[in-house]
Amino acid sequence: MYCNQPPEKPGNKKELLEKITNMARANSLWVTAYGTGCGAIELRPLHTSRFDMERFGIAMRPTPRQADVLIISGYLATKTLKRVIRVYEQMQDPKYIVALGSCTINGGMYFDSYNTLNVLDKYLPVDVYVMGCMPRPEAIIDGFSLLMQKIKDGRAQGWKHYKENLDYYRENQKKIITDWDLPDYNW
Amino acid sequence: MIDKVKKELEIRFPLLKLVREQHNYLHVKVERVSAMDAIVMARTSLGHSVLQLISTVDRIEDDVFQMTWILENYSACTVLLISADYPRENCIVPSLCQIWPAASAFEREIFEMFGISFPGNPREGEDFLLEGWKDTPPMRRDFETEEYAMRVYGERQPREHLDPRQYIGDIVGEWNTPMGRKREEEK
Amino acid sequence: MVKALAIFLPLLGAFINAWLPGKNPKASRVVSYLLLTAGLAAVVMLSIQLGAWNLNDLSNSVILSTGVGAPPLSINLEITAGGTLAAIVMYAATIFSLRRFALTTPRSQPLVLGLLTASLGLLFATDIFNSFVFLEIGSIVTIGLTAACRCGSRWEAAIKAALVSGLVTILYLLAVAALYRSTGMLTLEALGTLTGGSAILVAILLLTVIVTEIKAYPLTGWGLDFYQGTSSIVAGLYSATWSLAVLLWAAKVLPLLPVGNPIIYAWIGAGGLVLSQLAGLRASSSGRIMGYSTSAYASLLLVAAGTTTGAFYTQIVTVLMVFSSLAKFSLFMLGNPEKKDRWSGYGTILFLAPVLVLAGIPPMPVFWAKFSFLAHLASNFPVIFYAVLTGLFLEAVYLFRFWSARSEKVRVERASKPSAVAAVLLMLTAAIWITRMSWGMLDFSGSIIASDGIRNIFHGLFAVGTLLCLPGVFNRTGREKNYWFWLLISGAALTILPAAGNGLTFYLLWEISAFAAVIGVSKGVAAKNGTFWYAVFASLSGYLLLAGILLSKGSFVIAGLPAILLTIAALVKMGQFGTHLWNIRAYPVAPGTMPAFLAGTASKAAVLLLVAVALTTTGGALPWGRVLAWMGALTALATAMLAAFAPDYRKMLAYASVSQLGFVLMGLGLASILGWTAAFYQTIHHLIFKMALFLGAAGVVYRTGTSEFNNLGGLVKKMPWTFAFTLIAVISFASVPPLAGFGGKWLLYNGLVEAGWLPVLIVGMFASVVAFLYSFRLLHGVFLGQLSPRNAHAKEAPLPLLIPQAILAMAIMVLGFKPTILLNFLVPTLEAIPGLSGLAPVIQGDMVLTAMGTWNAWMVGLMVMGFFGVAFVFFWISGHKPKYVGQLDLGFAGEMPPSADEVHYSNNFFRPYARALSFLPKIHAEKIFRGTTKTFNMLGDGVRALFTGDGRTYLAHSLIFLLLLFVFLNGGM
Amino acid sequence: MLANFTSVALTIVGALTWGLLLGGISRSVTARIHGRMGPRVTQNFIDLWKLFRKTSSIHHGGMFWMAPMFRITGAICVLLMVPLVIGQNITYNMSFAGDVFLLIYIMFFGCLGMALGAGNSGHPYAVIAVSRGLAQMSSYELSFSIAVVAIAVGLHTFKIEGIVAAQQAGITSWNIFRFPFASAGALLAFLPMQMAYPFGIVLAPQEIPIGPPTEYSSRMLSFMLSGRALFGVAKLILFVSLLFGGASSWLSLFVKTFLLYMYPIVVSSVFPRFRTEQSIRFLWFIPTTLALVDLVRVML
Repeated sequence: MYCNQPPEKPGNKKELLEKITNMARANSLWVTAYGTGCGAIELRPLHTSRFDMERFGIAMRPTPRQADVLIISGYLATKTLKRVIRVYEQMQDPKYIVALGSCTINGGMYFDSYNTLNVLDKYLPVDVYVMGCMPRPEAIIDGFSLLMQKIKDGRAQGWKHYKENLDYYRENQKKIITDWDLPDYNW
Repeated sequence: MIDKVKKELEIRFPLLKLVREQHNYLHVKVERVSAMDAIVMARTSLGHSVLQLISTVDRIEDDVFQMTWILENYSACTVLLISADYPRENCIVPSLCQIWPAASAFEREIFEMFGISFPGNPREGEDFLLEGWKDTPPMRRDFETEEYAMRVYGERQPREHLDPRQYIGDIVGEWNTPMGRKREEEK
Repeated sequence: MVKALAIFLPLLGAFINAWLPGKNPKASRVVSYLLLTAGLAAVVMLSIQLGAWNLNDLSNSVILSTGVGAPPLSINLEITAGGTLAAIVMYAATIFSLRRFALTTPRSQPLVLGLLTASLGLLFATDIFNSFVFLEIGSIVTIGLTAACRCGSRWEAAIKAALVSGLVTILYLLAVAALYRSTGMLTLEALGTLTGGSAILVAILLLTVIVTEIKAYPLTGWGLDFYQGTSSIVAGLYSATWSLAVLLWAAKVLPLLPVGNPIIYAWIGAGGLVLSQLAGLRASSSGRIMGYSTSAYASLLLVAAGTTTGAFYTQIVTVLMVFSSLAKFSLFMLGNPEKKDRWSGYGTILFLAPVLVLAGIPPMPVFWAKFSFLAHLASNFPVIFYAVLTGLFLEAVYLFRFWSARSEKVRVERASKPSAVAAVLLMLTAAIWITRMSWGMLDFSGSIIASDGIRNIFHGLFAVGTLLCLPGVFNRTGREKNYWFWLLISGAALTILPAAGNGLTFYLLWEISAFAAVIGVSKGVAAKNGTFWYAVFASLSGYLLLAGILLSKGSFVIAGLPAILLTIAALVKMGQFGTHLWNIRAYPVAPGTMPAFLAGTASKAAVLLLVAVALTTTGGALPWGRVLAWMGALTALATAMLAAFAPDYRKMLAYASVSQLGFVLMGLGLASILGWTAAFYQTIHHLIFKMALFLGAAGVVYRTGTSEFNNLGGLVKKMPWTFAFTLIAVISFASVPPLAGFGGKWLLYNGLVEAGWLPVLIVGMFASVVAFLYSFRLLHGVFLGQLSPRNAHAKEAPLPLLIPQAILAMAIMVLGFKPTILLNFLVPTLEAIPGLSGLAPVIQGDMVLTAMGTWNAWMVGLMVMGFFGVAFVFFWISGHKPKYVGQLDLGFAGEMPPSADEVHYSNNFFRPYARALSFLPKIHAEKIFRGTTKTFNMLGDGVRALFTGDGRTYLAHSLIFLLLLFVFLNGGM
Repeated sequence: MLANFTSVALTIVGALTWGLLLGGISRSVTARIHGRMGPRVTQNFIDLWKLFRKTSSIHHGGMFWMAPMFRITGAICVLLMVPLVIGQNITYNMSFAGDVFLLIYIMFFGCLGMALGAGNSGHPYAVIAVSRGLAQMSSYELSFSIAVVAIAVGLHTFKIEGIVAAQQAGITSWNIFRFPFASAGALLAFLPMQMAYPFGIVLAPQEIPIGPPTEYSSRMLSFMLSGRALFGVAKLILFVSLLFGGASSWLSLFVKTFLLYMYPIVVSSVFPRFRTEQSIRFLWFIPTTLALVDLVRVML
């Protein structure tokens, strides 16, 4: 019913073609419509005529299968983490994570909560952090331009890192998700 | 209207303590043994037929859980709060599911958060908010939240205090707003 | 000597039995058997001597005189050839049932033999007083036999019979006295010499007596109660001996009665037939049903007495009465649900044969008599003909309901098993014998369809269709195994059908194929209801066909009413215009490959009939072609919409089948070369894809045990080949190029535009677009989506089902890419038919041209396959390998779907479409049909109200009948 | 022969380019109507290239795997059945092989393939979208086919070349003026064909995440999108040929298709969405009635 094969380790690609493709990837970021915390409210203005995310080629996709970017918008409860892992693993390579707000960096104001994780990077490979509580749309756009730059430079390799160190991430994930019932591999 | 309720309750339960009273609001505290009688009476003969909430306060100083049932009378627009204390050790409170099926959700939440058992609730013990929680129930005051967070979510990054003036000054160059200038002058 | 032995041996046996002490039942039984066998041998010898076996002249007779004086002092008997046949049946029935009597009520043996004696006596009596004596003996013995078993209902039956026989005695004696007073003679011939007032008196009295005794309609009541109340063995013996004797005696007396114009019998009979069979619709117990059937045959006797004379009369009456009595005997032997001794397999058939005899289905012996009789009526007495036909159809309805209700579980008492088998064997032998004698009436020259090409197409279609259904009968388990034989018979009859040269042959083959298919359907699990509906509609179309053929007076069909009747018969067979009710009931329950045969092959018989009607009457144009085209279009649309909402796979296919046949009807209605080309193309295509689909469905049902959409889904992983063939068939019937289905639609639309029938064209196009709805539902509901854990064990369908599907799928591909192979044959064939109007399509190489359109199927096919191949290869070699993930690994908002059933969208599939449709008034064919049924039931209830179950009412009926006759005959004369 | 193959290949490449470009323009136009800047005009090319170059993708089974091929084949076939520029025989491609009936039915090829792929994905939303899409398709095809039949019968030919040739006598001989009601019906049916609002119930992103291609990703999705672009252009050329006098030169082909493409976009930007049954009923009554007026006119 579910996948039972570990992911294949990605290899290196041809130089020039990869560069062109990276330009295309940077200019066509499709975002999974998945709001995890309070920060999701700051994403809405991005669509409006004032900030207009689409001019950077950023669009929302309602299904993870077609998306490139997953935005973790603010604090992440352990219960939500389970769903986020599944959504992330269902996205197709290459894929990127943008984390918003202090909460994803060090727990923020929920640092001592019993159900909110503190450092997101231990569980999922974050490509760009946008700090603030909450970051304003300008800051998010700034974060996106940073991500685009990273992609163009070929440095946004979080998905590769995740695949290569899957055991490490799984261990961390299983440590806090006590009732782990996800399939071990779900792509 | 609420006077009548109060009078009726006082006749029936002489040991009742008045906590607070307003023109449409009455909070009474009854003995543990007569709590259920009072609730049933409020529902059947006093017209407070809607269960709005069941709340719990962990009064660890008195070694009790204070249960409060909030009952409302929609036609008379009055609210009746009935409280009772239950000992913390192996706390057992009768379930109200037979009277209000909706009480099930409240009771499951209280069971999860405080570990209070409600015998008679058909869905007792099902996951409500927390998935696979194994520790002390998190809302009890003897639950060490910070210790738990440290243990599970890892060491928190040391937080350094930044003087906003100094910090923003670094970015902006100077403390350069009208208000700031005024304050500067005052100094 | 032989003569006397034949009659009086039973009497001797009766006396011996009565004298032998009851302590020695075995000895008495042996004696009875010996005597009866001897009597039977004597009767057979007599019959051979009288030449009864060629049925041509049944009035040969010998006289047997006993005693010294003339009757009534002595007994004079005239043994006729027809009578000997009846006597054989009587002897046989007595021998068959003697053992049962010996086992249950040993003391009744003298009575049994006495009943036989009385029956024989009455059968051959020439004297009116002698008849009275036998009548009395018979009545008394019957009452005694019935009352021998001491329980309530039998006593009641006996008392009613006693009451009636009392009244009959009084009336009869009055008649005898009147006859003797005015003529001084007591022979039957003396009746003819009566004149004046006494003639009327005697006629009225005797007619009342006869109608009461033979249990014709208004005076049926006591007979119904008697058959219901008495035990089945008594009723069986009674119907095969006494009842038969009374009927034949009545047949002897009726022409002699001085009633003026004998047509009055026919009116009483015809009216009574319709009314009593209406009432029969409401009957439920087997005894009552037999009672109503008896009443039907009594009414037929009256009709025959009123409309025919001479040797023809004797012949018809003898065959009808003898074999119907035998059939009733075997049904009574079988129809007793007392002991639990289940018969599967041939038990059902054993049960069906008598029902077929009673309903007059060919090639049963009764059919031949009925056919000649109805032909006579149709050419001379049309109104009576319609009434009789209606009555017979109603009889068929309740008989088939009776059979289908019993066909689930036939319980037979062990003691009566051999006798029932023997009776059925006797009937089947008789069937073969009579059919053999009537062989000369059949004609296999194929002159109905003048065009060789068309005939060859249909021969080929039927043969290929039947052959492709046959491999799938292997790999079957349980009772479904047995249907192959009936499939083969039905297919063989169909294969010969195009060669029929006259109406009788056509009708014969049509009915054989239809009823063999009915039996085949009845082999399915839980097929009770479906079989009943199929049988009813098959007999409806059969009777319409019969009516049309008979009204055409010799030729196959003539324009006007007969042509319309035949057209309606074909529509019913196709399930068009509201008659799809039987398709959607019979197909889902039919076993194995049977629905493939029914939908794919058998439905083409209706197309053949339509073509035959068109060719014979006008040389091409069907009567009211435009109406037909509209009917086809509306049926196609309505059933396509219904198919979209069907909850069951095979039911949906049944709707789809009807819908696609609507296009055939549109083409035939056009009466142009283009239209007919389209119709034939669509007919052939319908056979191919519908068989492929139903064979696929057979595989699915075989592997999963269900055909409900809610239990299916996701089978593509388990049955990839079945899916592939189904997919090809579906793409084809959705008429998507480049597969075969498009050609039929294209030709049809061109024909419709050529004729200027644009509204029909629009409705047809809409119907073909609606076909997309159900075609996707069909594929998704069964093969795509999520695989339910229930079907996790399913495997690929067995090879005998797959190979025919593969052949059919190949045929679809070939026909789709190179339709010119077929068109090159079809177009010249149809051009040669003079009655067709319009231009023929021009075929240049692969290109087909009409006045307005072009179509190059080969190029289109190449283009589609080419680009598909290019895209495929490009995707393949570009090195991108998608990873296969499991069926539950869905982008599901981060959750994991709990189970396959919860994410499989199957229930209420086209809900929004249903909502959008909701403004349409719901004119369900179901409702209309149910309304019709209700009306008939109400009428039946009204008619039935006469039969109160109170013996006194029955006496009152007889007296009122007498008074009415008096008024009527007096006024008439 | 070689010229024909070249023409076919160029037609496909050109139509793909033009389709993607039109898509980009439409996104810009929509953005301007919203008061936004909108993406680049070439955004669709970038998206397509990105999807094409994604390194992993998933599939759910054979039909899922083949559906993009079905989709693209159906689109190409429709495209090649329509003559592009009147008078230039080389651009007639395969249109000799069939008439408007063939065209109407071959349009279903891609839809059926996509529906099968969606079914095989096992995603309930995809199947819900297919059920909606089929219900809607069967409704708009009614008015569309009535309009086509009215025009074809009125002009006494089913061939597209014939229909186009009959419109070459100046602007008043265009079918939109000769058969105004049928044209109105066909143009109303054009909106759901292009999945424009208020008929956008198939790819309803709010409730059933983008409908049939929910589970498609990466290169398969890029095939789907190219098929859609090609199919869009094919439908545009078909409508231009049927109603707007065909194209007598390359320039008029581009101008006419561009203008026709703007029509659903403008309508789409200002309307909310119908419910499915509302959409079906609308399509049954308004466009069908309009088209029937001309059909009756033709019959009389």
